[in-house]
Amino acid sequence: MVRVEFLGPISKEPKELDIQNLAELSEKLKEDESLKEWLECSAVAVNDKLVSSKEYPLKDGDKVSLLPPVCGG
Amino acid sequence: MVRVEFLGPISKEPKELDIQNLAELSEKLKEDESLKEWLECSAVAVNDKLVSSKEYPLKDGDKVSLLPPVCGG
Amino acid sequence: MLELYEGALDVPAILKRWYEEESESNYGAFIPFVGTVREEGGIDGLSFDIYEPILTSWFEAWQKKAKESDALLKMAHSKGDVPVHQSSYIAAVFSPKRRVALEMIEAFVEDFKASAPIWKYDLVDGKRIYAKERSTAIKGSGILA
Amino acid sequence: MLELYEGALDVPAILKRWYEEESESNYGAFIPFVGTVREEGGIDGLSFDIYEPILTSWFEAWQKKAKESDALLKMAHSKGDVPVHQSSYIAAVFSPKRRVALEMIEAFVEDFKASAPIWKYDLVDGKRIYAKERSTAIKGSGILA
Repeated sequence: MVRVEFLGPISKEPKELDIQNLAELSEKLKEDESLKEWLECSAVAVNDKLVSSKEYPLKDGDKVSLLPPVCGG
Repeated sequence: MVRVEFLGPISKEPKELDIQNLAELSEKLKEDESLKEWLECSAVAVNDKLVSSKEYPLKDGDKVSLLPPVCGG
Repeated sequence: MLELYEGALDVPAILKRWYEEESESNYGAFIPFVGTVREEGGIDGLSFDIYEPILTSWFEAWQKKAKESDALLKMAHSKGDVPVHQSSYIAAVFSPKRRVALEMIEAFVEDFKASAPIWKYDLVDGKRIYAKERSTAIKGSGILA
Repeated sequence: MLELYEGALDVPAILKRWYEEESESNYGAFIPFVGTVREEGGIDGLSFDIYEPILTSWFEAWQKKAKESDALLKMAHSKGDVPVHQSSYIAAVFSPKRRVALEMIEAFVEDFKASAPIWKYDLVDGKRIYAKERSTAIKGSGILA
């Protein structure tokens, strides 16, 4: 299972999903209409490292984080 | 009379000179061999304002300052 | 060198401590950048969420880069609520050289704004409102869309 | 806003006072630049001569320029001797805006280095040696040559 966390202002509980890569995650999350705007503007980290490809493979125990637009300072 | 001051590391006493402009001052100061290197690298202020032309006129009571290369901080 | 605090920062105390920590390190230039909450749009303050694991690795990558120029970075940021006219952010660079310090503080602060995993909310009438229009999507965002 | 001190600066005290002076002014960014005497070339310290009338007018021209961007400048500098590892210079900008502050501190410090009528001497074995090779001729120099 892969744990998916939604950071900052995305008010969603974490999910545990049985998926093999980010492309599959994308399909699952698109089913949730309330996530649509966040998917377009969020970055993705796997095990706390930002990743840039949807083909990124996932394995059992991985943590995926969605990072919406930031504004520190 | 015009008062001429030598600032910072130029170790010269101030002079009182009877001159009409900076060109005349230049002639007078060139007589002092020890000032040669300073004339080449110093800026000139008249009454505490930097000036950029040798034709700058001087009048009785003016103060001319020579400012050698700077390094604040 | 990355310090997170609940609420507003005690800026004089942090600057004093950082300055004194490096007093024998032979740095010629020290440039802190202090960010203070402005009173505007009727807000009572700002509030911050931080995702620490990625903030820490982002900061460590910058520290490594700074070290290559013999420079050192320090940073402090608030978590939670910070009232107007109080400060939520200090970034600082120490360097032997003025030019390195001036260029690094600018590059660091700008990358911080664009990349650090911190989310900002306006505090209005006791509510936390995500400052969406002032926020920046992290580079590479949207791959799940 | 231009402060001259005999000897080394008390950096924490000056930064604290400046920060607190502007705590209600609604500036969002505060960037001090602190210059510290480096131990190098066997010097015991640096010594400074300042020509105050022209330094004051140079600073006031910058203050006017800062005001046009709603920013504020403060500056402190040492006169006389400053031992190694102590500080001789603080320049600071306050601004509502981060970009203005970052650009102004850089431009101000660089123009200060090129134009402010301050002369620096190395202190070696109790002697004051003009730091000629590190000094910069003011723009327009040489008209009397």
